[in-house]
Amino acid sequence: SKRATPAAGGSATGKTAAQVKVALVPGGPHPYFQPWKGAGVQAKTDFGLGETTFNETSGWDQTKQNDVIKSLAAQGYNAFGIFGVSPDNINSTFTDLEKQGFQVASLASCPAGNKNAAAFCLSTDVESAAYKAAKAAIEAMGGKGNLVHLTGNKVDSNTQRRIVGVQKAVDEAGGKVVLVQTITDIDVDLQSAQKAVADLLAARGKDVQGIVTTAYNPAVAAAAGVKQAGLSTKVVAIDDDKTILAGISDGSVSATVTQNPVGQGYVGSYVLMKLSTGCTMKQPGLVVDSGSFVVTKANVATYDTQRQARTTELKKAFDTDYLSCG
Amino acid sequence: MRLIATDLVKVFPGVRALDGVTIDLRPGTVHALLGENGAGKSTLIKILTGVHKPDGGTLRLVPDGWQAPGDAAGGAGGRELHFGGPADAQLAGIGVVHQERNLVPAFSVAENIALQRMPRSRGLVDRAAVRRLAQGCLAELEVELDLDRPVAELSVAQMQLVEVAKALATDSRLLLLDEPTSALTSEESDHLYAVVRRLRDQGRIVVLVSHKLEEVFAVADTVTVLRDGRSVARGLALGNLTRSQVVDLMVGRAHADIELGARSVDPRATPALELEAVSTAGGHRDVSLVVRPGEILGLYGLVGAGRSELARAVLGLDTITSGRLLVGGRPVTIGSVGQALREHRIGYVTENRKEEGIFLEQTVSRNVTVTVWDRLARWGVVRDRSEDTVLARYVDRLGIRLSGPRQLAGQLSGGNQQKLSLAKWLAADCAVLIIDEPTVGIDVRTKAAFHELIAELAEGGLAILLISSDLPEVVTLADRIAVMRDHQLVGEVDNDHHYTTMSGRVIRLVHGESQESGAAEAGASETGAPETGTLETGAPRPGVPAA
Amino acid sequence: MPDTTTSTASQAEPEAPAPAPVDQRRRGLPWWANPRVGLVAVVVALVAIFSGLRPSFLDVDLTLVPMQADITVFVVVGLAQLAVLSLGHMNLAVPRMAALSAFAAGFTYDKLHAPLVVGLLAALLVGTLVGALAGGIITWTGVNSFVVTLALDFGLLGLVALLYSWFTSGVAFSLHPDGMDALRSDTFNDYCAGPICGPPVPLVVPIAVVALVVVGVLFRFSRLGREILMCGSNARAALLSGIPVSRRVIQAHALSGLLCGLAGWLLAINNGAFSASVGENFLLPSFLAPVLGGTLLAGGAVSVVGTLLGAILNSVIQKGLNLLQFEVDQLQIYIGVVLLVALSLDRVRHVLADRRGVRP
Amino acid sequence: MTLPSLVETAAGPSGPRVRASLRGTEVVLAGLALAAFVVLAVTTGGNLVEPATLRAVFQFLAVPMVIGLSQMVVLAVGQMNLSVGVLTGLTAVAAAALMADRGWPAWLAVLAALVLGLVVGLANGLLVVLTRINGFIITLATMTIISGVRYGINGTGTYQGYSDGLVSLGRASVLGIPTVFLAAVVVAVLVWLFFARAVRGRQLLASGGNPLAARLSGISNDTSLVIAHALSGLLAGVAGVLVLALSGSVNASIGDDLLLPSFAAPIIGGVALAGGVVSVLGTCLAAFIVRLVDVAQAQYNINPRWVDLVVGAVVLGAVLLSQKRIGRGGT
Ligand SMILES: Nc1ncnc2c1ncn2[C@@H]1O[C@H](COP(=O)(O)OP(=O)(O)OP(=O)(O)O)[C@@H](O)[C@H]1O
Ligand SMILES: Nc1ncnc2c1ncn2[C@@H]1O[C@H](COP(=O)(O)OP(=O)(O)OP(=O)(O)O)[C@@H](O)[C@H]1O
Ligand SMILES: [Mg+2]
Ligand SMILES: [Mg+2]
Repeated sequence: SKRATPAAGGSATGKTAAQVKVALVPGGPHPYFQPWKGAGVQAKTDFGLGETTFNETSGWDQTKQNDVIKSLAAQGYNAFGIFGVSPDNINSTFTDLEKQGFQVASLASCPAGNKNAAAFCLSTDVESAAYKAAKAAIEAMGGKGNLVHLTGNKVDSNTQRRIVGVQKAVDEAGGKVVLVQTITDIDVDLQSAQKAVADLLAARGKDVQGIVTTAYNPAVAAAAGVKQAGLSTKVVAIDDDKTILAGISDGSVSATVTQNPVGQGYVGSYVLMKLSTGCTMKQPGLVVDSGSFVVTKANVATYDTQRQARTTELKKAFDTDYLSCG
Repeated sequence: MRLIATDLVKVFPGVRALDGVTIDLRPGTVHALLGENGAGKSTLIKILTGVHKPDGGTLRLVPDGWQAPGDAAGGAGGRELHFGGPADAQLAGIGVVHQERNLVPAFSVAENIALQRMPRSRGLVDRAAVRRLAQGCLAELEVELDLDRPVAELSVAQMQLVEVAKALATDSRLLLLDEPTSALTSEESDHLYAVVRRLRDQGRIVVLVSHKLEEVFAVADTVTVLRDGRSVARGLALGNLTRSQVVDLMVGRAHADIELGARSVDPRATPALELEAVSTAGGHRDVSLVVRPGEILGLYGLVGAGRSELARAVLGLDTITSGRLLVGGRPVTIGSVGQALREHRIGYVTENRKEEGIFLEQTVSRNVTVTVWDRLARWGVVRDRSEDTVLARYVDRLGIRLSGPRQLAGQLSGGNQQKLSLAKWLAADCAVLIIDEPTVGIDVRTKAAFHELIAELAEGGLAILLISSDLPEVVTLADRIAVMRDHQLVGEVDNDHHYTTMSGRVIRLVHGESQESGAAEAGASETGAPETGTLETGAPRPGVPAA
Repeated sequence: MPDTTTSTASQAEPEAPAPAPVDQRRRGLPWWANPRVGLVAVVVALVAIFSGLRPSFLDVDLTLVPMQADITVFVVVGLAQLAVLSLGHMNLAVPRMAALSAFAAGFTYDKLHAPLVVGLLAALLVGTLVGALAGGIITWTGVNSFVVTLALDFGLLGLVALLYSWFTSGVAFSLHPDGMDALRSDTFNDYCAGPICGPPVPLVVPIAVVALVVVGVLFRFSRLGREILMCGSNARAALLSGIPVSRRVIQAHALSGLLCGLAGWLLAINNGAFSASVGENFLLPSFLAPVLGGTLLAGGAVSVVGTLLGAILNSVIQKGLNLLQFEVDQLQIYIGVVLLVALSLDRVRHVLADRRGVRP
Repeated sequence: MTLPSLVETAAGPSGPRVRASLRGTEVVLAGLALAAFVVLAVTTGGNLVEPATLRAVFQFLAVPMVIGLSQMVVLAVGQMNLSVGVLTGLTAVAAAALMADRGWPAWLAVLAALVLGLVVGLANGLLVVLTRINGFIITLATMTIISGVRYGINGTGTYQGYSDGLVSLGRASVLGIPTVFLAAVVVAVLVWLFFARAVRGRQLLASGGNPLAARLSGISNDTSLVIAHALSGLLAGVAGVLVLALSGSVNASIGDDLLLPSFAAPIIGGVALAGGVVSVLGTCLAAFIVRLVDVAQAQYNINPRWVDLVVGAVVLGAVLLSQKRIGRGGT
């Protein structure tokens, strides 16, 4: 006969805020996640959480990430905001954690497929972010010409979604824009990205009017590469690391699509607290878009206000629409 | 300079390799160091050259003309030596040829010779000086070799000559030679010994380890004999000793030379192994041989004549391009050693023990039973106990000295390793055994035992093809002697077991019928391997003195 | 304890010679000269230190059970590398052999709706075939195994991505066969006969135990394993002793492939999906476990028990440092340092043993 | 010769014709490189020989070449260095940090990067010698440590604009040849000189080829090991400086993708894993061929899914071809 699994995390609900210890676990070290640190600290003071921590030691290895999460749980953390290294596997991790009585949020990326086993997923819609980026690139190109897409690990379903998003934007251009090449697997290190960009520009620099990048290292490399080659190719980058923002300011980057990591960390922690203290999701597994924003030279100084507004809005939406606290 | 070692002790796990050895080496002598396999000769040499640190005893160097004025250091006077490594020994003026070959395979001949004292200018190798040095040493040995050739491409004999040249290059006052002639022909050995005598006459000390007592008696002045790690005779004048006295010292008991009578072989018996006009990709042309059950066919020739390669062709390791191979009267094609062993019961004891014969890092028992695992296995599983039974049989029969079945083969002395390499084929229970240079580096008693064993195997009905460059050995053992030269058979003689007559006939065959026929030499080198011809420069002498 | 450990260790597999020319398998050495004892000591010491610093290190559900599941995978990964280290070869394609095998399993589940065990067999079969292919290329061409498996890894990387793009909508199979989730998350403790429940051991653990025993027996007792070791020890001598060296090389690589298949399947079960990223991070652990356990890169000697201990050591270090919650940079540094110290302790032990015995 | 080619021998290329086989590999690789280059040039309609393309080809050849040599130096003594990639990254990030955060002048930071590489390499070597643990394992551990330090310097951040002078020098060309490539060639020549002519270099090879013989000839194998690792570290430092000068932006990811290429170049180039044999020319040619594969990918717009398959096939093909040629030429 099969014994019921004991709830190691204690009762899932009914804690006080001070008993809630939130761990924010990114997939590995990456500039994108750095705002989570501050967001966690802010959430702790704002909502009176017992503890928040930020642990990026997963090193882009799903096995290690599972290990890290379990270690954090053993340390007494009972609510988790997780960016799954492998979107295909992460639902199993979520299920396991929930079985053991922990609150889980999928942050910054949702599991692959249509099912989300976490309580909710608060992330950029990667496909739509890529779509927006491609749109921005096409606009910068003047609505026609050849476009190249540079991105990361091809055996990651998020990469697949980005490819779909870019393709969609290109399709919508009605044949005036051609996606000449999609280069994957150049996010491992900056040198590979630089090499790929140099080769690309050497091979068809003059025929490429736009480059849309949906991964960090390729974005940095493309901005620098185009600038160095003195080409008029338009580069659209991803995120708002200061290197990229510098590129926007000096014109080497036409636009960047920023996401809302602060909002994910902050609101994510908040909702995890709410769930731990007795609220439930009206619709478990709900996917919420944390917003993506096209930043150009015009709004580079002000986009953050827009983003903060979005964060406030998100929190309110959870309070009023998504959570039921009885 | 005079080197005195007192009460040296060296312990290896499970063995006291040296257990109180004293040796006194005086200038201007050739000092023979004798002993059976595993007696500790190589260990002593390694201590004298800083390779091993002794666990006890002292090494003392007495400079020339030293007047020992009762110095504080100790009785015999002089300076006590503590070698931190081989380099220290070199600095002290000690040069050595180790028993194992120690060359850098990818380096050229010249560079290997000069390795110990690389001539340099401003941190760079002075290549002209390297060549000069190497050339000088080779010239002293009267050997011609391509200085720029990587030693990996040389034959075993050539490598050994490079080793000797390398030891000469250090210009040392004390030269230690650990079986320097094991892969050399008698002519090459003679050249070497001429050099040794010259060095002695210059006032240097030469220590010679050899199992070839004829050579020892011909060249050495004094002798130290080791037995079981102890020096049982120290610096005796060799002139006062007979061969059998020396052997008695080594063996530790009275010893009789073994007389091996001729075997009676039925000439009508179906040949166990027959080669019919075999030509190979390796260059053999029309080689025909017959070995019958119970018969030993000696295959003599100079090193490099192509005998080992012929064996390889029989085993399917080299391609036979034409001709037929018959086993037990039936034509066969052999594709691998495994097939030769399991389907045709042919075994091959390689001449190249270290590289091809044994597994240095494996246990002794695995080394012996590797050929019979298929028979020992039950359900694919081999049990240690059944292995040990097999091993025990051959340990006794061959007198292999080991500390236990789990000892690593690499820890055995050279001679015992050679026995392992034979034991594996005895265990395999073959009908035909090709034995290649079986007694290189083997002491007299073991050699005699080996000979007895080989004869016994033949008497038991085994067909044996004995490849050997040791003429006395061939004459002792073989029923017939085939002679090979430049990958061709140049003749076959029935053995009458009289060394004087047989050696004359065989050596004439080797050198193309008549001694002075330079034309025959030249003609042969057109067809065969010209490189190997360079080894035979100098006046050909029928080498081996009668015992 | 030490005595039983040493004796089982030395019975279970041929021991590895020391890196120095002198071997430690000499007689008359103290029991602690056995490398496995050193490893056990290091593991015990680390466990003591970590559980002293963080009592949660001994938490059954959150630490010990997941650790066992990890060790299960990495022991098999280590064995996969060990299978070719026995020859003195390397298999750099371990990650992608695992990925391809996992694809095969996922394919049978998703497309053929096969039961769990059929997918396992498919994974093993595919792994074996790819491994044999690697071995075949190595023997037929005589090219170094490092190069062949490196190139093969590249090739398979592309192939796996292509296969997933052909047969799935993304890069993973979404369907889970029956029993997969139970196998992943259950322990024997979840199954009770009346009041008695099993130990808190994950259901996957016995699979690794079987692999360990089979590989151990193979290399210790079987003719096949011994002949492979002989080939690793001296290929020329092996050939001249009638061992079919080419066949043994192919068999060792096939075994490596088979174990890669098993490891890939186990990881997919553990992580919950058959995806293209299975095995991505296998390469370093595959070397770490056997080498920490005393298997030489030179071939001719392997240590199966050592591989288990190496995998455990590796896992303990990871887990302990995770619990100590270092930043990512410190974590890396400490892992490296602890590895170095663990290895050097082994060396200290050698030196002491040599003092007791003799100098090399 | 069935025997040596049939199986890998642990002893390495101790069989006959070492010299011939090395030369053979070099010749085959040179032929292959030339052929690949010509085919690429023709099929891209001359695009490959445009100055801009050539510049990109050779600029990004510099680092793989030097990193291949860095690995080759330790292979020469029969060791491996798994830390070459991360060490390259560390030296680049550290030098960038010194310039950007501490305001050091470029020349001093470059010097510091080289010294850092040398010191880390030296530490690797000393650890190998003192612990007697296989270099593969030691450098596996130090690789982990170095990657931690590399990340610790600036976290996930990217350095840019640390030195305009250095970067413009790195991107400049002399007579149409990129300076970074020239630097790599100079390094290659020095390494060649070291192994061909310097006493130390010969001693390293002797230690790698037959440690026992080397020891008996009075060569300290320990010294050889330490020197080889130190030199490998120094070359990784050189690679780090090249990255720094060429790219203009560096972060903690630099070097992550260099480990396998560092092995691929020397091994395809004919260097024996067992030690004792090096081929500077072969290593550089192999790096060039691998580089051409990258270029071909960009030029032909190969479906990324097929690229790895193609790379695998090309690497194997290159090695096979050189082996086959030797097989035929030898017998
Ligand atoms: N490195 C070692 N480790 C362990 N035992 C050793 C080692 N070297 C030698 N021995 C042992 O020491 C003893 C003496 O060996 P040594 O090689 O000195 O004999 P030898 O007189 O040279 O014999 P041979 O004539 O066969 O060469 C042997 O029993 C041998 O097994
Ligand atoms: N440096 C070399 N390069 C090419 N071939 C060589 C070289 N040295 C020897 N050979 C060939 O390889 C063969 C093997 O040489 P080895 O010294 O083993 O003598 P063998 O003829 O095979 O055997 P044996 O000495 O027992 O007759 C020689 O016959 C010669 O033809
Ligand atoms: Mg000896
Ligand atoms: Mg021979």
